[in-house]
Amino acid sequence: MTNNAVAAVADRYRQPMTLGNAVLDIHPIAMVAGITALIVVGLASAGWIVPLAVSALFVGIAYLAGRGPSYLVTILKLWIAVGLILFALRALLVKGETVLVPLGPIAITREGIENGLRFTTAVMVICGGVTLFFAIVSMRRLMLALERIGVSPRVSYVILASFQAITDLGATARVVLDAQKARGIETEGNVFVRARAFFPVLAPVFLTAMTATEERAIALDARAFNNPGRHTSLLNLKPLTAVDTVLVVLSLVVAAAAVTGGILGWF
Amino acid sequence: MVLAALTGVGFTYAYAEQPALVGIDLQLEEGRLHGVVGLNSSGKTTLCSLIRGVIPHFHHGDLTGEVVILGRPLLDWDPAELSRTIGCVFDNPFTQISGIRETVFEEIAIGLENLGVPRDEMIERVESVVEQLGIEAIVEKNPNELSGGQRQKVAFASIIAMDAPVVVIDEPTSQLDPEASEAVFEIIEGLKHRGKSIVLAEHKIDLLAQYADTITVMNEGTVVMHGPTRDVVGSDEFGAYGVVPPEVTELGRRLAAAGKPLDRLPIKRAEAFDEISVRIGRSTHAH
Amino acid sequence: MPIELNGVGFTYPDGSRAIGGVDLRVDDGERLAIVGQNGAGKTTTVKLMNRLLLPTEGEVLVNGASTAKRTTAQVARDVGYVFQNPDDQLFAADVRSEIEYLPKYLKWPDEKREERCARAIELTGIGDHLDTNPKDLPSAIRKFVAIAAILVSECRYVILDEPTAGLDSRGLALLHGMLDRLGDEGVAVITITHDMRFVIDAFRRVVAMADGAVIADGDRRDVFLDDDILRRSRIRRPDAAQLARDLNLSRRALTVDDVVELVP
Amino acid sequence: MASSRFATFMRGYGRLTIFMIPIGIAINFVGGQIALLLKLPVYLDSIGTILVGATCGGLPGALVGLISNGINSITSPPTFAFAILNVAFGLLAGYFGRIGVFRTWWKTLLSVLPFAFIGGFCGALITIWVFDGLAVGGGAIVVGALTAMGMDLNTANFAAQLPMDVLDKVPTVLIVYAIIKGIPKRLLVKLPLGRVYLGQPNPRAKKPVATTATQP
Repeated sequence: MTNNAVAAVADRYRQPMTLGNAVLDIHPIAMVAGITALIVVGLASAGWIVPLAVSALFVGIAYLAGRGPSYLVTILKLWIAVGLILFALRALLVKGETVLVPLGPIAITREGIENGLRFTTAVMVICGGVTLFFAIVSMRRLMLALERIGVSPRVSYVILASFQAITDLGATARVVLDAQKARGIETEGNVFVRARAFFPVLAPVFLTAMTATEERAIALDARAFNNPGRHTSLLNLKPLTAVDTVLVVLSLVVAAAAVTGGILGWF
Repeated sequence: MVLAALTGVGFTYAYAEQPALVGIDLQLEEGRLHGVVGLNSSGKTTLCSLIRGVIPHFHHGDLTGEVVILGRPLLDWDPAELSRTIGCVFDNPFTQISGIRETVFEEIAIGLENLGVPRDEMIERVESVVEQLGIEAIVEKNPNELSGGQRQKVAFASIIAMDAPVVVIDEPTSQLDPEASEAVFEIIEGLKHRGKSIVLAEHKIDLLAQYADTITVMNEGTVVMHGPTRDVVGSDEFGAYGVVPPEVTELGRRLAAAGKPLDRLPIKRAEAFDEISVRIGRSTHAH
Repeated sequence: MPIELNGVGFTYPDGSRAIGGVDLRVDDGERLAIVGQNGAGKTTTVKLMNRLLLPTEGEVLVNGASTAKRTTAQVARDVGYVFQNPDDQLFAADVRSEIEYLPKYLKWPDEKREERCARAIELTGIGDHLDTNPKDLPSAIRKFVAIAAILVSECRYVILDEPTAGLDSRGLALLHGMLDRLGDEGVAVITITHDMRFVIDAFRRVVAMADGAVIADGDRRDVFLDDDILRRSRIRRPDAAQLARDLNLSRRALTVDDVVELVP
Repeated sequence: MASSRFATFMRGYGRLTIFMIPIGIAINFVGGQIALLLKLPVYLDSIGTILVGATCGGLPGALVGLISNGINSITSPPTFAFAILNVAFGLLAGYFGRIGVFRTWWKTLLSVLPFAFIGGFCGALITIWVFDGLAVGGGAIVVGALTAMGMDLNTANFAAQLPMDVLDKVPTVLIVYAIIKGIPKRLLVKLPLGRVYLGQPNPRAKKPVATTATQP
């Protein structure tokens, strides 16, 4: 790469951060407000149609943000792994008057199905919202926004470093697994043979990671991590724009209306 | 000014049975490249930690004697200020990457962010360091996916960007191949030319002989030799403390032992070349 | 019985090719250094020798049997592999337990266990540290602990990955002594290293690799003689040998002693 | 404000604790991954919480638990309802660490009972309160089967959870015990509860005078 290319990279950091998509560029805090308001709408309803509609809306937002397909896959997996079981258990086990399908000692009842639909869609609207948030807001942007409103850079260090540590330790685990095989420790075979390999694999990974914290602490200290003064940031996160502000206000109104409506039994 | 002045310094790590440093008297000048050599656990790393203030502010233990860094007693320094004044780079390329940034450019900027440097100045400084170290090709890479050698260079860049007047470096090449090691030494020499003071603990004596101004030899926690590189490496005593002399120096010694001494004992490759070609020239003249 | 690589190639699942067409044979008690730049395929080659990897082309035979038919732990009984970073292998709370781990794991009788442990401890010179936590030892000694934990097995081949990294002269002397003892016992040693001084001091046979292929395999003098091989594998001659060349003293000089002979 | 309060809080725990928290979180995840890699039928997803609690104290341990559950809930939001359990594991491990439980193997083994009680009993309570006794996860099928056999839903939750938690916590605490034994002295010295495992207090472990004088 030439120096011009480096200059181009540097220029990018001078500009406010943009991901080239109106939805993705919404300020993370406005995003929290918006998604929370939608979840509240879903939960305030006594039926199952509204939460289901909100869930569908989440999918729509994901498509607008250009993350549709991967979000859809994630959320469908959640529906199958969580939603279906929640629904099936309730449909089967909640006792009711109107028996639809008798199955020996238990029975599928209309009440069970209604209870199941309501509960499942409510849980899934929360799942859908949380998953959507993390699908379209990167941890890095979120922490940056939080630092802006006074959260300590140390807090964001802990959160961001955790993600990296999970990746790093996972990689070390595979190397150590090889190292212990190479030493003659059997890692294939019946469950007892494999269980004996567990500690020799896990201990070097954990001990190395723990002893490395000492060096990490010194290395980051050398980079003024413990400097008590104000920290600045290379990444230029746009402050809340007018659109963001409108979104926050709108969210509050919608949420308040939904709660009132829910209490009054509108929907 | 004097970079570091140690008088009768001893240090024992908490819970250690034996002292790591004993009765050290040492004075290191500013603006030079000081090499520190010695066997494993001879006290090199402890000495570096002391000059950097990691001892006693981070590693606890029993510190005796007097340590003065840049004219001020070590214990009078505020740890945060000391970390701004003395940068440090050490041997493990993996623990020196923060793990919280997504590109090398952002990684190098962390120290400047913590110092509260304004964004425009930060970007300029990172850009200039990238150019100095010749790491243009990796600025957009994820620092967590680099090779050991690349990580080591990024660790250097991060410290250089902070522009500390002193840099303490502990075995920066122990995990690097010869080409990468040579590159790291060239970076260090560049630092010296820009007026930085450098303390460098290292095993690769061939490289130290090429680049260092002074050499300190440590043995069992104490300084056994200290002086200009030529005097120390060329001394007969040098090999006695377990340090392998540069191959060309060994060649010079063996030639002397074989009754064919060179005029001057070489410690660098170029010197050996010159000395021996003079010898060959003379012997061809004689014939 | 030898280790044989016959027309071996290895391609990672992501499609990147690490090595191809490698033929290599290591006999009992032989000593062999594999050299080359990072990424040349050295590590892949030795990992194939003890089945940390299975070849995607060709076959690897250890004692005449294909590694594909056994588990890595079984192959490791014949071919031990000391990783570059000792921390990848060490986990016990003291050095003694670390060395005794394998004999106890394999349920050897006491007598055999004691004998093998005593030998491994003596070979690596770690007798003074048996009750210490390996993590409290300096890295050079940790390295010997990791070597001892492998040597305690009855392997006839030992692979050492960068054994001299971070070693001082005392450690080097210990390493050389250990190599000689292993040679006397007929244990073959294969090393991958960047340290050419070590290669020349301790190995006769040198294999140079570049871009996933073996580009030279033979006596160290022949390998270090050939500028083309050195250029392709990005190896540098040790200073003395390079001097002898630059001064037109000799093209075959390799060690300091060679050069002392040549200087008038 | 929040920034300085967190900094003061962390300083009380020494400079290493903040770096141990991400490692604890990663250990929670990787412990499970290694079990998976070796195809072992255990979860082992609270080793890091208990390890950090036992070596750094209850609050850091609780933070490890909380953040681990937070990260888990990114992909599986319902798990966040159980975060309080992991927080409790961390706090309890901190208390046990302080009183020296992890110094001997038999005391460590006894600690399984309170840990499994929290995991099993309180876990079941959360399932009952938040999910009306019908949550998801490995236990759900067992609960369903037990109820189908005529057992009361709440009883079924307790009956399914408790033994599963005992099975998971026995290896967890033993691993924590063994890892602590393997931690080198020079690291233990710097951990808030390290002295518990080092035995006698060391006269040389005192802080340098100047550091305390210059700290704001």
